[in-house]
Amino acid sequence: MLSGILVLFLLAALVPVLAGRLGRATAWILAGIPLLLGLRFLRYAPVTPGSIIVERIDWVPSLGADLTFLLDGLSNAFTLLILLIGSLVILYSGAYLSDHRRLGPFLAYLLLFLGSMIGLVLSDNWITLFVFWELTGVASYLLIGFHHESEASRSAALKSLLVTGSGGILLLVGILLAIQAGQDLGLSLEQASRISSLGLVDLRQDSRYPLILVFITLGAFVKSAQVPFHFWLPAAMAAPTPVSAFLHSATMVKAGVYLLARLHPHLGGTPLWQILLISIGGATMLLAAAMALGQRDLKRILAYTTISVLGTLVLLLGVGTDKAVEALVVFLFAHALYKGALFLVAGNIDHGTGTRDADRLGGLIRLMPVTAAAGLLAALSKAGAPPLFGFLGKELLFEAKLDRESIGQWLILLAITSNVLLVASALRVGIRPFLGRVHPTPRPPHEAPLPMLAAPIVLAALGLLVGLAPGPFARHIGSATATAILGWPVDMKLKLWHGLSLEAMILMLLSGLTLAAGFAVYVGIRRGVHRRWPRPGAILRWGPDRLYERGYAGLLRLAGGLTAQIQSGSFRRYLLIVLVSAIILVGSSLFLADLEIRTLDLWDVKFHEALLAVLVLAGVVLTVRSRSRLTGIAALGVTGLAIALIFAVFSAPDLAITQIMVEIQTVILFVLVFHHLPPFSRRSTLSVRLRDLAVAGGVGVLMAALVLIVPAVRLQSTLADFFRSQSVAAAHGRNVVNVILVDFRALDTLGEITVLAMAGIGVFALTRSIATRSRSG
Amino acid sequence: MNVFLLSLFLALLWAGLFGTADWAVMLFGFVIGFVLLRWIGGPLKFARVPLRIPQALGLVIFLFYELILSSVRVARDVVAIRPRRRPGIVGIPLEVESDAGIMLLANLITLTPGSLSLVVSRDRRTLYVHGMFVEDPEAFRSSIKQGFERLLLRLLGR
Amino acid sequence: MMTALVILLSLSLVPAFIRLVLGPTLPDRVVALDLMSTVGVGMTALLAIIYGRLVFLDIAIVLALISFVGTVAFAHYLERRYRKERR
Amino acid sequence: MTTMLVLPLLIPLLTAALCLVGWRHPVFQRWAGTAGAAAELGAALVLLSRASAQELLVLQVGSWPAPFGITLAADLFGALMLVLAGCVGLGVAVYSLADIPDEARSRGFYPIFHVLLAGVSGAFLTGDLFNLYVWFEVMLTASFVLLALGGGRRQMEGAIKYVGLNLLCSAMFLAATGLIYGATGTLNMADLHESAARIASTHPNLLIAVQSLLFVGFGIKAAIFPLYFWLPASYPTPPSAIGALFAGLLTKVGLYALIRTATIVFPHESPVLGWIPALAAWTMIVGVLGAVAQQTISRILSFHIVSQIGYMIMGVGMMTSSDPSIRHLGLQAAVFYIAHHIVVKTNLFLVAGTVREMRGTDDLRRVGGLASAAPPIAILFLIPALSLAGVPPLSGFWAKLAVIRAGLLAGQGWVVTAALATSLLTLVSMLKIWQECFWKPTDGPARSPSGTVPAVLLSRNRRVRAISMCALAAITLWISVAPQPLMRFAGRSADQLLRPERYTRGVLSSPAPAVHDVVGREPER
Amino acid sequence: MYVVLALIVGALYTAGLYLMFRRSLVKFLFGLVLLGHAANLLLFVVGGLVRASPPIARLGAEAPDAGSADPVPQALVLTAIVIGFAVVAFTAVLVRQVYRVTGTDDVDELREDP
Amino acid sequence: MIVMIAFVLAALGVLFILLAAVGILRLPDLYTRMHASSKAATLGAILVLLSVAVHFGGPAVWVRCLLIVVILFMTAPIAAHMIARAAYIAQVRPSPDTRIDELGSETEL
Repeated sequence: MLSGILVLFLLAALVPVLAGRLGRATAWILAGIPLLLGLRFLRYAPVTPGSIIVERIDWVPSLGADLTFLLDGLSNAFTLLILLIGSLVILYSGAYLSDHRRLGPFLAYLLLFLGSMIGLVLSDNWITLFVFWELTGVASYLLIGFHHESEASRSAALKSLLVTGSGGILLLVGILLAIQAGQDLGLSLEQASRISSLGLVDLRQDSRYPLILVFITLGAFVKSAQVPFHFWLPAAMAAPTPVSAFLHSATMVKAGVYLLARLHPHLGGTPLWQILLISIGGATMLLAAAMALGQRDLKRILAYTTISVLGTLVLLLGVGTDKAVEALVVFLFAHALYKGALFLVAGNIDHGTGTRDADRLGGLIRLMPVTAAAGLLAALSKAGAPPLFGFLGKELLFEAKLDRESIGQWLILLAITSNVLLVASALRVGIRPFLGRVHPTPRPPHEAPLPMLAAPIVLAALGLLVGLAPGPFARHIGSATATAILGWPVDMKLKLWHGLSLEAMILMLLSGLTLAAGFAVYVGIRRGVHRRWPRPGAILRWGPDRLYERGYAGLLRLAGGLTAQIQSGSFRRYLLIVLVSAIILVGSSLFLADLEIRTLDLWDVKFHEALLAVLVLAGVVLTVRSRSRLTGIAALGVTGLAIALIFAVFSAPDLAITQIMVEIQTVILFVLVFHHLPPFSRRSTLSVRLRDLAVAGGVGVLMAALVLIVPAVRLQSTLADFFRSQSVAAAHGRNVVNVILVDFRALDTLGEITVLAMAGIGVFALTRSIATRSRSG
Repeated sequence: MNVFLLSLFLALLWAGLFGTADWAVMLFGFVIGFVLLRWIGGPLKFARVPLRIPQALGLVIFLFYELILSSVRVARDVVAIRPRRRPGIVGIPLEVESDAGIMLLANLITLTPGSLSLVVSRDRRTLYVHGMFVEDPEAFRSSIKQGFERLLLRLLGR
Repeated sequence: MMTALVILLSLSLVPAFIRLVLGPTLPDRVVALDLMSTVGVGMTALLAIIYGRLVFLDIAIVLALISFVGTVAFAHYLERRYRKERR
Repeated sequence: MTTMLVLPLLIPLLTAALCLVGWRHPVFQRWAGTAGAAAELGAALVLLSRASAQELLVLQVGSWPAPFGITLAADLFGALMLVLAGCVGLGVAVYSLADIPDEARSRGFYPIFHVLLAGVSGAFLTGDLFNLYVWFEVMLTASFVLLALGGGRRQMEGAIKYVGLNLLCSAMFLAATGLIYGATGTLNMADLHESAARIASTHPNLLIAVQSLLFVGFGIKAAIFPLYFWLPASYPTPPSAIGALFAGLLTKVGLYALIRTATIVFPHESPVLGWIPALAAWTMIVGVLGAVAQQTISRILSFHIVSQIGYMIMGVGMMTSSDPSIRHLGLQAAVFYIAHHIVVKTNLFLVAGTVREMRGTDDLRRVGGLASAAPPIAILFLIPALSLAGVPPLSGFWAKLAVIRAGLLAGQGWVVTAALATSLLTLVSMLKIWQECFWKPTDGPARSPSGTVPAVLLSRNRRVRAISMCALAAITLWISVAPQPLMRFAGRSADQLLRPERYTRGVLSSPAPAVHDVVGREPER
Repeated sequence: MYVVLALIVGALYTAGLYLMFRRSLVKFLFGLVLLGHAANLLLFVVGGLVRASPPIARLGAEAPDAGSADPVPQALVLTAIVIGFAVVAFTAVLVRQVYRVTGTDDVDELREDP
Repeated sequence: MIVMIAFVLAALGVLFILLAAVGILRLPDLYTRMHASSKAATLGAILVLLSVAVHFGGPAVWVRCLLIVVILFMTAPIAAHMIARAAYIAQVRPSPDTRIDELGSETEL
């Protein structure tokens, strides 16, 4: 399994190169590869309910990440869908973008996406799952932003990545909490990181369960575009059409549903789970279906209906009964097939006519007959008309909702309403452009090339096929999938005709009613009724989207404002903040420190020493208060000289000498340099100066305090004695300080010389650049 | 001031910096100084002056004497309640012509009682001197000319 | 006894410093600084006697040599500045 | 032989000397400089392998016994840092063949560059607190000069702030060193371990205060929250090769010193470390908000250094936890993070430099269209950029995962929240660069600043640049795909850091004449 | 004297930092110098003060006098002084260059690009 | 005896320096002050150094002391001269009680 994913990634890396060589054949060849992979997976395929195939490779054991792949009914179902639709989409894109300069990269992104998606549904490791989860986000970002010359494309891509990325972060927190909880319950890190080993412990009893569940479901909701996080999906329609077909029919958005389904046996079934999923799923189902009506762009209509279906799936997971899960499985497949087909049909229409405006299209059946056939089939499946796959789905849906007794009536009402709306949308997308009068279009309508016809037709035809003969599907795929989701064996049976029981009659009636009502709504829309309706969608469509835009703009403003405040460019402000924090940090610990004055002899001061101290102080004050540069330099010189004399008085002749030499050189240097600088002028106000003085004084006080505390602490040093005894004997030098510098701590001196040399080079370089500058200008 | 004298001075400096008066060290310093000066001395263009030791000694002794005298006078004036000072600036026509000579003279004058050389005029003919006790400019002028310049001329021979 | 001399000597730093503060002209300050370094030479020399250690003479040497350089730098700068201003 | 511990110091210093000798021969300097950097990396790699085998290499310089002379010691962490410095050094050296203008090169770019490397290596190797200060200064001075080399107005404005705040940093460091010597009478870090413990029992407050002082000093250097201002002010200004060098190395030296002292010198229970998680959170947030607000690539990247430092010290901050496994994980995460970040950030600066070279500016409002114009550059940008943002499975993801896991385990909910928000915002600003600079179409034709340079030369230049960028990207990819070796190494380093006894015993008992160098070789655990 | 010098150290820090706060680059430079003095003196003072007994062996002696000053702080300060001088020297030239390039010595006029 | 001589020399030296310091404070203008500093102070320093030489005795000390003396001897007047010249050029005017100023009219220097 790993090898399959790696092959896809490798191909993704190679495609941009290959595309140039292979030309038009690229897409054909590439489309074959997922198909081959699919065949390979099909070998495992009749996964008998409950059987699981695992492959395991170490990756980052320190963090609990390993490449554990698990193939059970659920992942098998997804894998097959992904590979099938992926293969068709690649084929389709080869033609759709045949003239495009960046076809190679496009296919590469597509393969990257395909690989990540496969990885996502196969991973049994939390971390690895998350890795693939985010990779799908990145790949979709690149795909959505493919037409990056347009501003809309770019911002749509950004929006989708940011929104799903935030969701990913929530998911990550949930995952880490789950791993942590697993470890606390006695699992090893490796075990705790396995999703399947959630079966070993019952997280539902853990106190962190609500937290984990909320984070994980939120992550899934965002990915699966549940209200109120749905807004990124319609925006993502900026992507090239095949991308939409792929991402929004079978893959990207279904990842959230996949994750919830995967966790259902381990985390599901609790009241919290039900409340969360049913409420959010139900709301999404209804609202998105309603919003779809307000759209004119074919792709946007499809996008909203996709959201609605995703809501339905989440809702079904929330209900969580056998029937509901069966309905989920069927609906999942049916939707993938018809939605994929419809997107591709929309692409064909766009390609053939130059517009996707539902209200400006009509009568295309004569001009684009094959497309029309696919479109009609898919739309009918979507509308839930017998004998198509979608019909089976709808039947089961109604049935499942009846199961849930307490809120069954409400749910069914909800389901019917949204289905009515979906039917209307289906008619608008799949029927409207083909029937009726021919409208003028930007381009004279013409049929698409073969690959672009093959893909939707295959998908639509599959829908018909399964609808007519659902048995094999139920046996080979459906049951295993449902089993994996439920955690206990289910034997799924699908029939087109349920016989004449009361329940079956009711279902039939409901289906018929839905279709009829849907048609009525469609007619109403054609007449423009909806324009007079209050638009519930308006609030929701704008709500979170606005929030995002506002939030994004607000973030930029906040960042700008804050940064302008903090990183103001004023060196003095920086200094102030640094010093104040130093005072706080150091002072807070010193506050309670034991200052033992009694260890200090206050009166051990000789007159000349005191005088030198006063001289230092006087020099300092004069330096601070000097009005002219040269006075300042002179005062600085006095300070340095006095310090040198202090060194001399306290037994450090070498220091005194060095200090004097350095001091004088500093003076000379300053004198030379300041020749080129303007004189002082008083610039700060009194209050500023007082503030600065207070802060500087704070540091001064702290330093003095630290110095005063040290003698009380001093430990016996062995260093001094060692140096004193060794310097003559071992190093042959009478001046211990010198011996330390050149022998014991020669490395310091090496560094010191290096610093001097650096400064020398720096001075040289700067003065030279001054010279060249003044020469040139 | 010639190479030899300078080398001697450098040797002193050398010994001082070495912190010993070890004769070997001194000699080594002298040799190094001498060689170096010979080597780089060309460009420095030392006045080729014959060494006149007695005159030089005389100058040094005179200088010490003058230094003490002037110091005492200045010191006395500092603490005096009624100072006797009569500051003034006087121009002195120069007879020495070489750079070294002028420099030496100017420096020496600075060390003499109550006089401090300020500037040399552009034509290098006049040295302006600040005096602390200038009762009479002419007397002041001649005292300098008779004192230092004469000694200097004797030492340097113009 | 010598210590008394050191104290006396260090006292002379006071007027020098006052002159440094008062100025009024830069050369005044330089002269004051120069005097202070001379005082420093004297002090270190006395310290050598008091401590009985010759190393302090080295300080005196350095101080004597170096302060001269500093003074010359000041003078040089001053002269250049005014010559430039005149131009 | 442990004598080779001096190699990472000697090689750059000798190279610098060589380059100085060849001052007037740019071609010679170029070759010598690059070869020196390669040798440095080679030496570091050898050291790493030896350190990895022997746990700890110790050299008593001048063969004076341990607390008296200066000790050079390479433990796992130090050796790893050396190798990273070598990587950055070589990468930048190669890149600068194309990037540094001849003018600056003739003003001593190569000698200073190598001295900087020497300073950094010295800081990583030394086992002596004051010697650490000296190497800090070497590094700082070299960086001052590099920053100011041939600078225009912006560079000068940045340089003053850089110099001012960094000198404050060294003044604090120096003061703290003095206070420590005054209190303990020793400077050797291994020796200090014990002395500090004794002081901690009698005068804990003084120790804490001194550690705070040191923390502030290193914090300035490492660009931690209220102390980081010099960084965004100065890093964007020099040529990008220099910026890359700084971005990769300098802050990490501060961080290294912080970790080194916090683990070896001071006891783990110190309350100073208790501030770190909160500071880490602020560092991340403020840094990333700063980045979001910027409009030029180099400024965005500079602010991101700050925010990323937050993650690293967040790992360090876990050392306050009472649970040893959390302490270990935190430090492991920090080490891993540092390694990942050095490579990635250096590479990003190099890419920014290439953009600047191609378009004449790196102002996002004025560049664009690079995705079509230069797809390889786009890929070279995307790898480190997404890694920086922590997009899985790139190296940054593993780093962040480790840090966040440690934070969650330690129950630092707020810090984790900040870290997660920061990673999202990092993504925002990386994508901002991507969208504006690479995706956005340009209005006019691409403008090359060096219009007079023949196209052939320009393309050769790009190839030279590409070499180092590709190499660094390859390292990133390698860490991404196979993070476990580095992660395990980081774990071993953390283990070593958290048990300073082994280090101190190794340093103090290492015989003065470096006869044999196997120290602390013990069975793992 | 220890107490006095400790206070002097505090004063030097205060003055140095205060000067670094000023708007003139020249004062900033003065501040750096004073800051260097402060750190050096701190190092020296904290290492312990001993009068009249430098750590230098008398001629012919095997070791310096017993109780002579601790040589280590002196060595450290010596290194620090030289390093400090190098840095200050460079900064001085840098300040001059800044003034040449920007035409101002007012720190507040040194901005960053937005 | 030696100690006595040394002390007397040192005391004299200190006295001269002290007087120079007072002079530098009391005297009315730069030029007169310079008389004090360049002469009295130098002499004072020389005396102190001689005292050191006498106190310690021995050639090493004498050499060093003489060295310093020579340095002072050479540098003091040069320094004084340079400052004086600079001051004059910088138009530091002598105090009003300077009676004679033969240079005063000359501006071209």
